[in-house]
Order: sequence, then C-alpha cells, then structure tokens
Amino acid sequence: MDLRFTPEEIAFRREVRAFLRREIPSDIRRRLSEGRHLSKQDMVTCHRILNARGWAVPHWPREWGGQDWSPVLHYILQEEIQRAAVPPPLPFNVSMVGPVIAQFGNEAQKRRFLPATANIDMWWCQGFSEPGAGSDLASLRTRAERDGDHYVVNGQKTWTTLAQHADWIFCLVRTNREAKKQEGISFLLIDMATPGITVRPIITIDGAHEVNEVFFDDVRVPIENLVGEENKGWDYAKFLLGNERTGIARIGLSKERITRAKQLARATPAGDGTLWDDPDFRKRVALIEVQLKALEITQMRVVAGARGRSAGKPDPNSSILKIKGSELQQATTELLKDIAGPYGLPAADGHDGANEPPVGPDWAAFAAAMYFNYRKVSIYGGSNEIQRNIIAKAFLGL
Amino acid sequence: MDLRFTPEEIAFRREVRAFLRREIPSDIRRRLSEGRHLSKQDMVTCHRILNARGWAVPHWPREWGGQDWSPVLHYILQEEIQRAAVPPPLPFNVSMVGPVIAQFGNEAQKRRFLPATANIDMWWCQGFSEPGAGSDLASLRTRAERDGDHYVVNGQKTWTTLAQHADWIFCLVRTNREAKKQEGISFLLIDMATPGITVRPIITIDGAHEVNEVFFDDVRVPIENLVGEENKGWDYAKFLLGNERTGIARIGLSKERITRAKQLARATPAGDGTLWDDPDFRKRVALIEVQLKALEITQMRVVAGARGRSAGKPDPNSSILKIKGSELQQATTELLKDIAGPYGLPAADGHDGANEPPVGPDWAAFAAAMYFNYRKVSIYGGSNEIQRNIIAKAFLGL
Amino acid sequence: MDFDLSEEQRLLRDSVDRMIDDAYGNFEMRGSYMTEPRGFAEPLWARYAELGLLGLPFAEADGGFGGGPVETMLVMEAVGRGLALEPYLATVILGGGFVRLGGTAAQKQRIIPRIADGSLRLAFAHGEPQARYDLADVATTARETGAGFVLDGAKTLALHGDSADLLVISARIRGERRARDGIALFLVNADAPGLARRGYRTQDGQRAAEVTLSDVRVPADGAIGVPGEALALIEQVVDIALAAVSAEAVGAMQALHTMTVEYLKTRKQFGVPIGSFQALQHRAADMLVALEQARSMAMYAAMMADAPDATERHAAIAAAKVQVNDSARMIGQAAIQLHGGIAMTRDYKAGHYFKRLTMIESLFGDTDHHLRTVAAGEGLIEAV
Amino acid sequence: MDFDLSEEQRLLRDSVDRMIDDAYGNFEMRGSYMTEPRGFAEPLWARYAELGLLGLPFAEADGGFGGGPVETMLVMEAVGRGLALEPYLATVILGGGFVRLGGTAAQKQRIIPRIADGSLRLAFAHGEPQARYDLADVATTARETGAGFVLDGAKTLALHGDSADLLVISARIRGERRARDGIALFLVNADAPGLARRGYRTQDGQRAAEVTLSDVRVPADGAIGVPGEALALIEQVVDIALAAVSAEAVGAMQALHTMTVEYLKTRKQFGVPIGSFQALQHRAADMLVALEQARSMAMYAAMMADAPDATERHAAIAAAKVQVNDSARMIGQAAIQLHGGIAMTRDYKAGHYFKRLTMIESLFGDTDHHLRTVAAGEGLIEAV
Repeated sequence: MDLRFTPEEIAFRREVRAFLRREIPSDIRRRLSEGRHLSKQDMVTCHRILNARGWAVPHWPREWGGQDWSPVLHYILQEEIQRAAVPPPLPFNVSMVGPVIAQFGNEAQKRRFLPATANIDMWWCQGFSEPGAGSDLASLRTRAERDGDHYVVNGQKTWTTLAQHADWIFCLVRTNREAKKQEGISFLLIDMATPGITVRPIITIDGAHEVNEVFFDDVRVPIENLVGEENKGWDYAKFLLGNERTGIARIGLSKERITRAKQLARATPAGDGTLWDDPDFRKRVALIEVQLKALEITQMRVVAGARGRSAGKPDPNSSILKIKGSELQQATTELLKDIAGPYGLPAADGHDGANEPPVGPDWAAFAAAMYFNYRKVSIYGGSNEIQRNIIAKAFLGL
Repeated sequence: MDLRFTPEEIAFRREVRAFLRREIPSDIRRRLSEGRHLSKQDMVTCHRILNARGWAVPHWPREWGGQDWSPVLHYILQEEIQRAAVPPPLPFNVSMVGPVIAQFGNEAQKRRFLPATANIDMWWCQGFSEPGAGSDLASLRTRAERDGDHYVVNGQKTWTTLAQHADWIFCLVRTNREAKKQEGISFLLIDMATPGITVRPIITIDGAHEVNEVFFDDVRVPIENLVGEENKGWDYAKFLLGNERTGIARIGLSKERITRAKQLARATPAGDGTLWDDPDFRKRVALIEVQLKALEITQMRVVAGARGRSAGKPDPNSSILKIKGSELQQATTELLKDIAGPYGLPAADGHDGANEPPVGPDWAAFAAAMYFNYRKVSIYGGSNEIQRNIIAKAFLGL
Repeated sequence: MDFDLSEEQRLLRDSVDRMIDDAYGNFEMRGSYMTEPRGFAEPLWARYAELGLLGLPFAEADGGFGGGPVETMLVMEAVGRGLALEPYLATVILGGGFVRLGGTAAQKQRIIPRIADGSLRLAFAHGEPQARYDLADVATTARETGAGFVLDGAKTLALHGDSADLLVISARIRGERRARDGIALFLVNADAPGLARRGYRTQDGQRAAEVTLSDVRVPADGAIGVPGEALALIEQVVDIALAAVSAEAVGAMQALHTMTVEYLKTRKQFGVPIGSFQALQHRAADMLVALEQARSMAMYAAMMADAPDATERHAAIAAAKVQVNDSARMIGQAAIQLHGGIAMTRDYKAGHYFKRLTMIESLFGDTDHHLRTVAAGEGLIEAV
Repeated sequence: MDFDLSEEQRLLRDSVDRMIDDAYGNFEMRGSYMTEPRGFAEPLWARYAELGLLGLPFAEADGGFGGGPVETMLVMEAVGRGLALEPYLATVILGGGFVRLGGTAAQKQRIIPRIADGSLRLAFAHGEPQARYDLADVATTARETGAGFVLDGAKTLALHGDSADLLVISARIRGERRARDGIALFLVNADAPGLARRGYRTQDGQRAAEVTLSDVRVPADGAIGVPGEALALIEQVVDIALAAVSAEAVGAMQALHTMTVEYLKTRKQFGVPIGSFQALQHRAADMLVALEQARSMAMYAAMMADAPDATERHAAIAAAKVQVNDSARMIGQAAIQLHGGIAMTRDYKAGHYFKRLTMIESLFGDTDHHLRTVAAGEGLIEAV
C-alpha cells in the first residue's frame, strides 16, 4: 500500500500542468475561474487544443484516439484541467455519446461519428430528462414510431445542457409502449437540424442560459441512427451513466476554488487587516480542505480500484463521491460568496454585461450567481437523496 | 403584542428565585448541577419543600392543591427550578398520574391518592414502555385478566425510571386482546409491594442506575385500582402525554448549563489564559445561546397560546420544542464535555465513588458521563424521528 | 407577556396582506415591475401611501401614524411574502428612521409628511468599498465651511439609491478612518451638484447605487444630529432596519416553506407524491423548526428594536440576525433541493425567495459578524 | 499509487483479526478482562507477543519485525473493532516509539527485546494539570546533578500508567513553562523511589494514572535524546500515536456502523423492520459517508506518519484527526440514536464503541485544537 504517486505519474502531472498553462488562452481560464460563462467558441478552442494533444478522449478505445492509460493518469489529467480552470472536453461528446457509440455502435456509426465527436466537429447534447420524470428517468414518454426506414419522434426533453450550441442530440426514446418501463427504450442519434426540432431556453436563477427544453414534433430520424438494438437503450444509458466514475466529485474544481478563496481573502479588507487575518475564517477554510483531502483519497481508492473493474460497472463508492463532492463544491461557492460579502449584492445577471464594469471587485460580481448556480450539483445526475437511497439499498441492504 | 413579562410576573420570578436559593439545601443543588445522581431522600426533601410552599402541584385542580395560575406563572416556576439546579417535583407524580386521577379517577381514588401523590408520600413510576415496543407504544402486550374482583397482571415493562424508589406504578395493560391495538388498553394503579412484581436494574452507558425492567408475574390488582373505564386507557395515556407541553424543552436546564459552562471556561487554563479568552469558543457558546433564546420565545408563544386551550390537547409546537429542546440540551452537555477536555477521560462510573476524589476538577469527572446520559433525550418521550413524523403528517399534511 | 395582535394591528395586517396579494399574487407581474425605470411600480407606491404604510412609524404629531416595531414587523412580513420591490426599507425604515430619531423639528416638518404621502423617497448612502460590515469605517470626508459642509468620497451599495430624491449620507468630520468618533450624517438632495450616481439591479431584483461625492455642498441645517457624533444614531437605525428585514425574511421563509410543502404534495415521482418519502418529510419538518425559530427571533428583534439600552438592543438584534440568517440559509437551500430542477429556473418563484433570503443574509452584516457581537457581550441569558 | 495490501500484510491482518475475534468476539469476556488488576488479561498480552505484534514497528536489527505505519494501521483497526483493552498504544506506539526513534543503542538493546517478548510494558507520562492539549506545556522539573537528574512534578492521565513497568516522563531542564526549548525525556522505572501512582478506570473501560514525582533520581543514561531538545521527538511520537488511534477509531466506527445497520434490519416497529424507514436509511448512508471519509484520512495519516518534513507531517496528522473526530462524533451519536434505548444500556456493545470514540476525540487534542494547526499552516492543497 502506497498512497504516493509514482515518479512517472508526477512527471505526467507536471507535463499536463505546463501544457495547460502554456497552450490554453489565459483569458478563457480567468473568465471561467471568475464564474463567467464561456462562449461556444471558447469551449471548442480548448477542446481542440486538448484533442490535438491526444487528451480529449484518452479513455476511448485506442483505434479511436484512446491512450490506454492507467486510471490514475486519467484522474491526473482531469484534476489538472479543473485546477487550471480550463473548460473540460465536452462531456456529452467524450464521456457520454462517444463511449456508447464505440461500445455499442456499428462500424459505420463509429466511422461517421467518433472522429468528429472527438474533435467536437459535432457538438452533442443529451436528450434524457423529460418534464415530470425527474429522478425517475425511466418514466420517459418521448416516443419513436417506425415509419418505413425512419423513426418518427414526438415528445419533449428538458434540462438539455447547451442544446443551443448542439449539432446533434443523443436521445432516449420509447419504442415499445407495451413493455415495462425500462424495456421499451431505444437510444437514437438525432441531427439537431432535422425539421420539427425546437429549442427553447431555460434561464436559471443566476440568469444563465445553460439548459433548454427540446421539442420534437414529427421529427424523422433515419433508422441507421439507432444505436445497438431497438428497446435496449436503457442498458446503454446505464453504461453511459456508470462511466461517470472518477469525475463526479470534481476535486480539482474545488481545489481551484479554495486556492482562489485564499487569494481573495488576502485581498479583502476586513477590520484592520484582511479577511485572511481572521483565524476563524481560516478555520472554516481548513475544515473544507480537510474534507476535500479525505474525499480526494476516497476518490484515489476508487481510481486505484478501477483498474480491474470492467467498464460501465458502477462503483459502490460513486454515490459517496457524488454526495460529498457536491456538498464540497457547494461549500466552496458559499465560501466565495461570503468572502464577497456586501459585494455579492449587485446582479451579475446572465453574464450579459448588465453589471459591467462590475461594482466592487471584478470576481465578486459572480460570487453570488455561482453560489446560486451550484445548488444544481446536489440535484442533477441523480439527486443526493437518490444517492442515499442507492447506498442504503444497494450497499447496506436496507 | 408584548413579549415582556408583567411586573407581577417579574415579582413572582424574583420570589421563586429567592425561595429556592434560601430553602433548598445548596449541596443538593451543587451535586445536581455537577451531574451527580441524587438519592431518593434528596429528591423527596426538595419535593416536600416545594409542596409545602404550594409549588409542587400548582397546575392541579384547586381543591387538590392547585393554584389556578396563568400558564406564564407555571412556566416561570419551572424555569427557575431548572435554573437553580433544584430537582423538580417528581414528574410521575405531579405531571402524569396526578392529573389523570384528578381528571378521570373516581372520588375514592382522588381522596386516596391525590394528597399522598402531591406530597410524594407515594412515589410513583410509569409502566408504559415494553420491550420491543419502542416508539410504537400501543403495541404493548402486558395483559390484565379479570378474576373476580381482581385483575391478574402478567408481562413486562421496561425503561421504568426510578422504579427502584417507587411505592406505586401506573400501568397501561391490555384488557381486550380482540380489539384493535389502541382500544383494548386499560390504566391500572398497582402497589409495588404486591407479590409477583420484580424490579431489575438497567445500568446505562454512563454507569447510572436510573431505569429498570419491571416484571409482573400473576400480580393481583384490586379492580378498584382501575382508573376510569376498562379499555379506555389509551385516551388517558394520550391526555397524560399531552400534558408535557411547556416543560419538554427544558430551557431553564440548558440556561443553567450555559451559565456554568461560562464560569468553568473562565476557570479552565488554555494557552496563556483561559478557554474563555478564545473568541472561537465564545462564538460556539453564543450560537447555542441564540438558538436557546429563539426556543425560549417559541416556548413563550406556546405558553401564551395555552391560555385558551383545553387541557390534554397537544399543541402543534410541542414537537418543535421537543426536537430543538433536546438538541440544545445535548449541545450543552457536549459543550461541558469539551470544556473538560482531557479531564473527560477518567471514569465517573455510576457515581459510585470509583473516582473519588475526582481526577481533575471536581465537575469535570461527570462531564463525559452527562454527555453520554443525555443522548437519551432525543430518544425518549417520542424520539426526534417520531416528532418529525408528527410534524410532517399532522401539521404539514404530508 | 402577550402574543396577540390588537384589533388595529389585525386590521393593518389584513389590509397590507390584501394589497401585497393584489400586487404580487400573480408572480409575472413582479417581473414587469422590475422593468420600470425605478425598478418598481409607482402606482403601487401610491397604494402604500393610501394605506398609511409610508407614515406608519412616525409620530402623529409629525404627520405619521404612530406605529411601533410590531406594526413595522407586520408590514415587512407581508413585503417578504410578496417579494415586494418597493423601497419601503430604504425610504421609511432607513431614511425615515434617521429623520424620525435624529432630525430637528424643522427637518421632520419638511420631510415626514412628504414621505407619508409618497412624494419623497429616501436612501441611506453609508457603505464604502473598504468598510465591509464595519459601520464605523467611514473615509468620506465632510469639511466644515462657513456656510455648511463640503462632502468628498465614494459610497457603495446604497439600497434604492438610484431612485431616491433625498439621500442620508455619512461622512467623517474628524478622526481616523475607523474611529467611532467623528462621523456625521447629512441630508443631501439627489440632484446636488457634485453628486453622481450609478444605479444597478441587485441579485434579488431590487436596485442599488454607487454614489460619488465630489465637492458636494450641504448647508449647515442639512446635518442630522450633532456632526461627529452620529455613529450611535447609525447603529440605532441599522438595528431597527435589521429588525425589519428579520420580519421580511420570516415572511419570505414562510411563503417558501408553504410552497415547498405544496410541491411535495403535488409532484409525483415513481408513481407517488414525493411528499410521501420520509426523508423529504423530515427535511420539511426541519424547515418548519428553522422557520419557527426565526419567527421567534424576529418577534424578539421587534420587541428590542426600541429598547432604551443600546448595548442590550445591539446584542439582541445581532442574535436575531444570527438566527434569521441560519434559518434563511437552511430553508433556502432545502427548498431548492426539495423542489429539484424546477426551482433552479428563473420563471419559478422559489429561486427568487432563495435569492432575496441570500441577500438579506449579508445585509448589514453576515452571520459571523453578528455572532461576534453576541459573543463579545454578556450573552443573552440574564444573570441569576 | 497503490491501495492493495502485500501478501505479508494480508497475513498479518488475518491473524490479528482472528486473535481479536477469539478474545473479544464474545462481548461479555471484555467485561471480565476489565476486572483484572491491570485492567486487561495477561494471557492476551502474551498472544500479542506470540503473533509478533509487540515487536512489530521496531527494526529487525533491534529485535523487532520491521513493520511500518501500514502494519500498525492494520493492528489498530482490529484493536478498534474489538474494543481491545491491552496497552498496545501505551507500550508499543508511545513508549516504544520514544525508544525506537530517540533511544541510544544501549537503550534499544535493553528495552526493545523485552517489549517484543511481552515482559516489559511502558507508558508515557507527559500531560500536566494545566497543559490541556499543549505538548510544550511542561512544568515538571528535572534538575541536573553529577550523577544524573532529579525529577519533581505531577503528571496526569498517563494511559495505562498504573500497570507499566517503565515510564517515559517529560520534564523541563530550563525555560518558561510553555517554551518549546528546554524539555527532556527520561526513562524511569515504575518502582523508582519518589514516584507515586494513582491508577483509575477511564470512561472507555481502559486505565490511566496520575503520577507524582518527588525527588526522583534518574541516572544520566536514563535520558532519551539530548535533554532540553525533546519536544520535536514528542511531537513526532504523538503524531505517530494519532495515526494509530485514527486507525483504531476507523475500526470502531466500522464495527459500530455494521452493528447499527444489522439492528435496523432486525428490529421491528409498527410491524416492519425500522430499516425500511427512509429517514433512518439516509442517516445510515450518511454514516457510511462519514466512515469512508475517516478511513481515507486514517490511510493518509499512516502514509504521512513517517514523512521526513515535520511541518508537513504535523499538518497532515492534524487534518486526519479533524476528520476522524468529526466522523467519530457523527457516527457515534447517530448509532445511539438509530438503536434507541437499547444502545443506552451498559450491557450492549454500541454504547462502548461510542464511549471509546468519544475518548479518542479528545486524545492528544480535540477537533478545534487540530483544526487550528491545519488553519495556521499552508493548507493541504499543494501549490500549482
């Protein structure tokens, strides 16, 4: 047992760190770090820089650009991307639809989609959630009916992240209404340019436009866009969701925020000195750091244990990572908001320039908005209540 | 709306305060405050001093020693008793069996039992809980079968507080096994000297002997000891439990502990000064004080609202008082334990003199034991989980 | 001890509740008020005046209605429930508070009737970029001249400062930046030469302004109280404002809790209302505990807001703010969590309650700031 | 990075687990061990020796078995699971640690083989009535004479100090009471003239002693390390001990969690197992989160216990103790609550886990103490 990184792992971390700082435009990193929303072009730029280096899809099969790395290297790359405030490779492409196509798609689909997906020449969004379904994903009602060599899709998806940028959407649709709910679902790839698709923004409480509703009105999808077998889509969805193993806790992101919080506290006047001179404030930060260190090691245990485990099989610890990871992400946004203090008040408002130049310090304008925005992390991806159910039922046998 | 006490109420408080300090032996108060357990004689002494002054049963009907006070005066008396670390009048006598006999007993029972109960010439204990019942009180199985002019009682009670001192026990017993569970229960008064009764101590984790198991083996109880009607006992029990309206939060007790915690912190060396010089420690105390002040006002709202309410009808806020009150009682014992610091280590052990003279400061020896002991307050009297169920179902309609 | 409302108080509460329900019952209306130039609807302000709310806390002799802290509490609870946008706090409680408690007879005569009839709005420009939550931290200067004073400096986050007609501005006539002594208060017209404002929206949909002062001349009778000795008055009025926002927060928490419980009853998942899940029931129960604790402390704050002993008042108000903040954070976060995604959207009311509660948390001092105040004093338990 | 145990480590773990299960699997046996004069059963101590546990952390050259912090972790987890009463921490980790890391060759030769064979037990007498958690707070004095040192003072809460044959005692040869410089360590036989002990039971069923020193003579070769410069060694050994009790706490938490989950499955109320109630399920899930966080930090502590940089080691161990304490309090309290009344009784094992965990919380510094250490340093996030 040795919790230390090997010299090779340390060297890799150093290489990643240097690369990101050198190659990724620093203004993009600064804006992301301050909680501003990035443009599509910003994200594509960063994604392609990483892909050119072979770091966008290292976990894919080798023939499609994968690197055959140990889980530890994947973890290091991911953590460094988060710590450098670099927008990560688009998860819908690299962690979701890509691995599903690589695993379950046919050869034609692989050739058509994988390289374009890896290089974000196609921007994907995820059509899983539906209004009224919430944590009960399998109760989805969007249906696809065969009509010759097409499916005709009708229904509605919601919470579709960045659909406004997307070229393609991967959807769970109901192809058999007679079967019990998990068994009549198929996995379809749909070109967003197909007639009958409407994207309507959902503005969140922080004023951001991240998510959307997507409506399907007699949308004709060629049958060659079905992944795998009809009515087996739920299996592919479980495979996809099970892939979210090591990234879910976003340790690197929380580390980046804590590092920033310390810098900002040192620059925030309070009483005769700065906020950082307050031992109490430092204890609050320290307690978050302690919990984060613990979670990091928990995550390492998962990562190290992942070596022998088959892809797609969920790890029992992922619920722990999700619960504690989201709590710590929220704790760090809460911390930043509290550092901003009175300057949390002015609206950043949709990052639409309403408060530009910002009242108060540059970064403070986004502190409250980020705090609001991050309430989502304990809701999405299986709410923390669902995670506790999973722990209780699947691991504790209650 | 005026949250201030009237001049009469303030004068009453002053009178109570002076009386308690003058009349109750100070060594009893000191020992109780330090978390030591009192002897039966200590408790009887204090009870009788209060009864002689008319303060043991002020809430009883006037003809049986009651005072016809406003709810506020009752509250003030109770709070002052707690703050002065005076053992309160025995609740089994004055809050439980007494009011039930006064309300539902016949004249003969009133004459026989009430004066003796008020003056603790009879020491009562409560025979409600049974092994396996827990929060599901009505599932009790101790049965009483008619045999001529007697009931024959068989079964077992548990968690019977201070049964080792008791002359009498009031019991819920099953008199009809056919009826649904709440409807076959009767309320019996049983002389502890009756043959067939065995009391077995339960020693708790702090080493104390507060509670017992009580076994009934063919115990013959004269039918005149039935209170009210046969099979109506559950109604009387609900009346009894509903009476615990204002005392449940034990604000006065927590106040007394906080006052002590401050004194002790001032006397506890830490670094160059004392623990009280640590702003952090003081903030921890302050936060408890804030919550206690809030609960005190919540309690006042209940007390003031109680004026018009009929006796025995539970107040919706009593679950809030129970939850928050028990949490704050536990927070204060936790605080005292943490002040004791390393000196929490030596065993006080059943208050049996094992650690006499105590290692470390006198009071510290009992700090950890009190902390352990007070875990009970969120369990008994309807666990805090049950209280949350009550709030959710009865008040929120969930 | 008496928690009942008087007949007048009940009538007041009913009419305020009705007015707020009329105006804000339809949540979309709120969005349209926000787009008005001042960030709120003028006709509604006139309704406040008609109901006598704008003159409520002022003495009848001064043109007010002689209401006390309990009356303010009733109004602010309704304001919180409705997420009302009008500058009641800025004009009546803060600005009006300075005139009421520190103004000369002439100032009262000139200003109070115009507050009461809705024709004059005030704002309090006190905070400064370096001050954080320290009320004594004033770097803006007031230089005495023969004719009065000349003000220079910068004020930040003046609530509704952009729509106010008259500003109450603090400035230092002597002493070090954070000295308790040396602070003065001035009444300054919003259009005074040298005074510039930059207004902006706040996170909770209200308005605030940055105010810069460059050679702003104030006549001698524009000072409130004795120049240099204003801090005690500032602390008093801020304490009163904290009592008011405590009540507002309780109104918002109550409404948010109610809508959360309603949602739990109606929203179905896995074929049953999610309110049938015990873990969510218990969270809703804990929210109620937090709400009632905050309600109790808002009452306490109302009672103590006009306590004669400033030290006692200050500790009590600080304690109230600590509890209100704790409850607000707990209830706000839990309400979002129990709702799930829907509460994250701008079109749904729950998130707006959460945002207002979050802003109230840091208004005039966050939890830590006020907890320090409580901890530094004698505590809340009277001596035995 | 590698979390797997080596073959030897697995064998060690299995044999320790078996031994502890044999000895403590029947909980009533523990009660009988407690009544032994030394507070534990001598034959069990011999079993520790037979298994090689008593010599585990010592170098093979010194008569030990060359185990590292991971081996200690495995032993201590089993000790925690079994609530074992033997003075492993006092003798092997603390007392033995001083000899191992600070002893002369002669001292090692004299002591380590006898620790390893079970014939010599040690204790660390360091704490003093006024010191609370400050390791540098030493008022006991050591006066140098021609022949050695003379010790005077009082030590408190020496773990298993009453049954030890040899005490490691700290004393000050120069400087102010809380100065970092000037502390020395001495090996003193328990029967040395002038040394008096008062032994007592501790809350968790173990033993400790008050030690008074009056004119106790120690020969010159009884000092460990350079007299006056012992604090760094004390801090190092205490850090190692904290890593060990962190593992012990994890063992206890694991067992307590397991028994709580078992209880939820078997105990029925309202006609169903109480484990079917979602609120209790979620609490049990939160306990698991807390347990795994603590387990991770106990591993971290094991890894850092022999880190070369003392500052880094000290911060890491402090961080581990903070997490272990937080988890211990949460799990201990929740276990009692979920069990209900039964866990409040002395005959049921859960309460004893709770008590041991509570005592561990304050051992060598409570949560606040260690959190200060973390906060005072550079933090746990390596610089980018």
